[in-house]
Amino acid sequence: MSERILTYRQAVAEAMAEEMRRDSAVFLMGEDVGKHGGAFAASKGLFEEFGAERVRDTPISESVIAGAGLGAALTGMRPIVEIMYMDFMAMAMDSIVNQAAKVKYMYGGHARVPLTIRTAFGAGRGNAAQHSQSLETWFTLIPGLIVVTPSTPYDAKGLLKSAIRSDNTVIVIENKLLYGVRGPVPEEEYLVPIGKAAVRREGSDVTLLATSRMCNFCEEAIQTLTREGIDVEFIDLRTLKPFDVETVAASVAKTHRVVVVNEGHRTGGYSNEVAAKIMDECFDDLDAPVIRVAAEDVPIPYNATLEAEVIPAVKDIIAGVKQVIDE
Amino acid sequence: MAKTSFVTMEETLAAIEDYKREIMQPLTAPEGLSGDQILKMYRRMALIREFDTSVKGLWKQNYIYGLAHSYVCAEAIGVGACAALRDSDFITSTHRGHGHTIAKGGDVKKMMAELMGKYDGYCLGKGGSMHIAAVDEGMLGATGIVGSGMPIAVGAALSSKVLGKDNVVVCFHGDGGTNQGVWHESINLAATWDLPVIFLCENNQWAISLPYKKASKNPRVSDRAIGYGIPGVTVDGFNVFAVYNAVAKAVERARSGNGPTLIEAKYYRYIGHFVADDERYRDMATNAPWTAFDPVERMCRFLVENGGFSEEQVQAVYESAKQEVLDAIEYAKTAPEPPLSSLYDGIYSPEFMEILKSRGEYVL
Amino acid sequence: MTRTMTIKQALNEALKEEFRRDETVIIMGCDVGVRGNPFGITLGLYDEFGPERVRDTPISEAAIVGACLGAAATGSRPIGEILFSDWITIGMDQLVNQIAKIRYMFGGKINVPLVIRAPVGAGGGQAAQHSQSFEAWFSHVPGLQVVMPITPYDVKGLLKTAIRSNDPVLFFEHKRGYEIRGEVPEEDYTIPFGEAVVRREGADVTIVAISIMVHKALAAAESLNQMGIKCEVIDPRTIYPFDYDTVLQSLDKTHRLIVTHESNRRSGIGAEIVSQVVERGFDLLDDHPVIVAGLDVPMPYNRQLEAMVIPSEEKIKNAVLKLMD
Amino acid sequence: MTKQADPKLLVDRYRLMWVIRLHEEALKVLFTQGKIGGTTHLYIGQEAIAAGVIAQLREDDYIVSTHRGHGHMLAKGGELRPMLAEILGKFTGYCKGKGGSMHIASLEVGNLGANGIVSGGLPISVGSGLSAKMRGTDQVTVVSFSDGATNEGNTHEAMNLAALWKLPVIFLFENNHYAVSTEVSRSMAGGMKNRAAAYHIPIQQVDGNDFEAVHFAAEEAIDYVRSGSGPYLLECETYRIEGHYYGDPMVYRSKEEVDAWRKKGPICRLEQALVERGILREAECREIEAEVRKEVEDAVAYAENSPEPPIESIFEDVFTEEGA
Repeated sequence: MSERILTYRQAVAEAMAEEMRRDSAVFLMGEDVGKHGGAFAASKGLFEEFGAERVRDTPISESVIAGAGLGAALTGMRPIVEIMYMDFMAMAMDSIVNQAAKVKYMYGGHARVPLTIRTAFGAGRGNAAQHSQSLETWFTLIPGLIVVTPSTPYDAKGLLKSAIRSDNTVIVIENKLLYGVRGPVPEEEYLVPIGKAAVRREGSDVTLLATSRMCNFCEEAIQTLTREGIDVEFIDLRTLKPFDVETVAASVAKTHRVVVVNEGHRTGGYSNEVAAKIMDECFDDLDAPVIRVAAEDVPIPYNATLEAEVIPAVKDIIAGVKQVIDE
Repeated sequence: MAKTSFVTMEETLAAIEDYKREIMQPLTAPEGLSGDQILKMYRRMALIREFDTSVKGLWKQNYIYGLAHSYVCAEAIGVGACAALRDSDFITSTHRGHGHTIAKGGDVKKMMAELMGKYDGYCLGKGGSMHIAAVDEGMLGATGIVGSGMPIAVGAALSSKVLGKDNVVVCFHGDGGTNQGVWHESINLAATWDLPVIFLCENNQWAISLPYKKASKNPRVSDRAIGYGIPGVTVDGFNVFAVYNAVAKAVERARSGNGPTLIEAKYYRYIGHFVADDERYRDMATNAPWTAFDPVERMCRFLVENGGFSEEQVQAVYESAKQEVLDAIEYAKTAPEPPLSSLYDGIYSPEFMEILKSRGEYVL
Repeated sequence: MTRTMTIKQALNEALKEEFRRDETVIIMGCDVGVRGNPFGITLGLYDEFGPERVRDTPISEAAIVGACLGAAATGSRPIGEILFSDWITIGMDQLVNQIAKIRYMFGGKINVPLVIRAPVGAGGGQAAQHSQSFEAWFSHVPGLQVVMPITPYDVKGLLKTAIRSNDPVLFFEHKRGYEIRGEVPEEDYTIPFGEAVVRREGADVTIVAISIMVHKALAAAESLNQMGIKCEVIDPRTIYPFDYDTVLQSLDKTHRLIVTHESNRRSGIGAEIVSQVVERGFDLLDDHPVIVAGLDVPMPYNRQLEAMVIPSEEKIKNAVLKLMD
Repeated sequence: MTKQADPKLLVDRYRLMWVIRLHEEALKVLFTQGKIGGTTHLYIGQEAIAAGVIAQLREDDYIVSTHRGHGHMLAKGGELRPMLAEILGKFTGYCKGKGGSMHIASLEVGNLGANGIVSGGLPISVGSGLSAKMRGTDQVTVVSFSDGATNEGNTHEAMNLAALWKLPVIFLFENNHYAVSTEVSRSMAGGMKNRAAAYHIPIQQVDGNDFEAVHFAAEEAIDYVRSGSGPYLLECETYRIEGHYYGDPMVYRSKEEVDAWRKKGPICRLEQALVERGILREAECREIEAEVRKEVEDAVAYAENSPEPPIESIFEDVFTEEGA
């Protein structure tokens, strides 16, 4: 299998281009996705190849962008809509939560919503409180939505392709700071299945679970921990909903200790759901409480030092692992 | 009578004078509609009237659950609009959607079964009155969130354009919806993109307890159209042919790629907002003068006086509609409840549900 | 002196008293004026305080929520009403991106004394778009306070605290709870946020119940009592801030935890409570904590299906029996 | 002969326009040096609007600003030092380093805040207008928005409500032609004049690069609104000379287009009028420019030398003391 090195944003663009070539029902719309190539250049080249009809610039109307995605999906299209920042999804919550997530069930299954909603999240760029949030837990609460958070170019491509082909509403959460990250991506066609976590490193002392950019932080933490003789099993969750309980439970049965790392705020955040699920499924295997490493419960501050303090850092992950080992 | 009413009897009478002078049009059969077609329109109006009249009683007897909003006195709008559409065209609806479904050719049995929460209903008992969808008939669904159907209609029209089909979409919405952000966002987008959608505002002058003059400084919804560079027109919402003509014109424009139209069908909700509305927010006596414009009765009079039909013929049509509703009620009453095993059906696609189930999710 | 009244009446009384006490208190929302709100919560306000302070709005949730913010930032104490909490989604940007953050972003220089009231909950055949409870969402948004009381005494005292608070409060009232009756003193009183109440004492199992589930938990506890199982029922009353100390004290005695709420389980508030309790008191627990919550489906319209989705007294009972096994 | 403004006022506002311009120019340098976090949106080319409308407000009037809000703040009486300190994320900044470029606010000067959400400010202005009305003051709120925001639901909802309730709000539509990359004709159907008419809000459309035109239009708008007649729409046509944010590659428009507008810039136009009318000599103009440049340099130095926020401040201001 031949591989190239692509950036995360190139992988995203390639996934969309391939699916648009494959299926004429696939199209992209969002703010500045056309000639501009997307706010994070993740749709670069699509406008040139597919033209203005299939790569549609919208006015700034989040609510109608998501809602129109639903309408198009209900009537034979396979839209990809982009909400520029995850924070802006607040403007489209009704369309996503009250409409897109529910129509299928409300209509007794007589509808198909092959809708992909792409958005960019995360702190670390000094974008302050209204452009840095990690709101994934909102969407994992809502029955009817699937939520994926790829952390590598390989997964960004493979999961997005699966999302586009899915007949469900899939929220694809990309990380702003990962767009420039490089990694191997095969030339050949492939898909990454939704709902399957990836065991990135096998180990016996502790299970480390993480999402999106936090995976990169974990890799760093593991280097230090390994030097100190702690053998970490590291799992990239990749899909937040549905949660891959099988992979996680198998790991917990081996290590008996869990640390979960997520960039969302600690209170009410996705890390709680993971912890609760593990306690529910694997309580007897646990030798210690599940430790959550998450963002502090404050709006993301603008100042770089404060911002770094709010979101989980490598040192926090190391401390979390040591804490669970000491318990 | 309400202690404080936003609308006095004097104002009501003045509003009726305004309506008569500026909006009301006599019923005149449009060219190109055959007698059969006109009779079919009347039958659908009768079906809606009988269906929604029966709902209140069934709700009181506990056969119908949750909220239900009646389309009584709006029959001319749904029927007039849908008569100008092809079967392959789409409509989106509101919380007041029974009439839209029937007007678009929906099956009253499946509708009544849905209202009774039965497995044979349009939504297998999961949607109910506020969420009826008849996708096969081109009815993309009622919705419980005011204004939220607007962007869905825009998306459906976009689909039609992108797929190179010539379907048009009629987006029914109420006057309440016109002040939602999505209303504005949706019309702007449709106009910018010249989408084949007709925004049909059923202005019944009341958003639950709020009269439209208290919801918007300019009482004329159609005035807003020009702000989006599209045609806007206000028509007599008690007049099935006036609605038909306006929609037919808008459909022609939409189908030929010239973009959306905003139509305001002005009528008056002289019934309660929903089945259990005590209407304590208004002086109920002010409802009475408006009943003189009852659209079903007006149509009936037209058929006998100008339509070339005998009173007996017209009566027979009405009776057959009534019987169809009675049959639907009996059918729905005896229809089966959804099996408990259906609880999780339809959240995700079946193949995905299999995966979820294999992980221990959604197992009863 | 105490009287007996319904939750609906207690809310109405709290509003009237705060309106009389402080002229800057205003209310706006769909149908709050002449109509007195569909549930009758604001009955009489329009007549007593007039159209300036009791404002009917068009259906514009984003504008209602946002206008509350602007008014609060400039010296008023607005109460915004959203007819069904499901519609908060339309004002979500205003609530989450503006209201919750504005004080912090602007370096603590703006007071945001506002209350958004909204009925939550299922149980009336209102199906998927009128039955939701989003307390978990808002517990996740730093800057907001979330209150969910379920007795007349508590709704009155907590609503008054909410109105007097200088921070934004989401005040969630359960639609099925409006007719619940209870004692309310004549005298003026307020209830601080973040203080749970032990509704029933017991040594075997701790049940933390949210909103309407308090009453179901109490009924379950009563029936279990006859089987010799003693449940301790805790009503946290406020979701954020949450009183973990009371729960941990109870676990010190019972060593078993059940959390019950009506909204669906996945990523629900129960997950938050359970993980916090385990982190704080892992060693207190003899068995894994159990969440009895709504099933993970959009609320179905059908009565039987709906009843299955909503957690019942029976489900709580079964969960207790299973834990005791 | 067209109406002319008082020479003293013209000089004062000419100076203010330089303050705004050079503040933004300084940001370009700081941004290039990597000292500014996130993105920063420059007001260059739109100075006549802030100077013509906002500078005319009373101290107790309100403004509700946007992500492109530095000019609004400076025109409302904001000071260079805390502005720049905030943009550099310092503790001495207007928001103690927690807000940054997109969230600058100060109640003391009557700025209810810049906003990172397009149209996010419009509903807020309805609330502050309502508040002023209810408290019986004659304070005016000016809410700025650009062509991008015209299509948000918030804008529609806010205008409808302000008109309905006759609120003292001036909707200041700074039509700078671009919503990030999308030219206004591709995002806005119809036009503001007809929309305003539908809401029953009076509107005046002026050349936003002509300071005097803006100034006199604003005078009318403020009088109208302050007298309790309800909201007013002021549309100022201008052009966003810089990219959406500093560093934007601007592939969506041509250099010729930008250059043509640059020649119609508001500062050079006012300068020309000042010189033609003999109010200032060319050399005096340069003196003013140099003076302002020095002020800005001083403020930059102040900001750079200001302390970072202490770590302990991280939990401060989430709630009031009694709140948490």
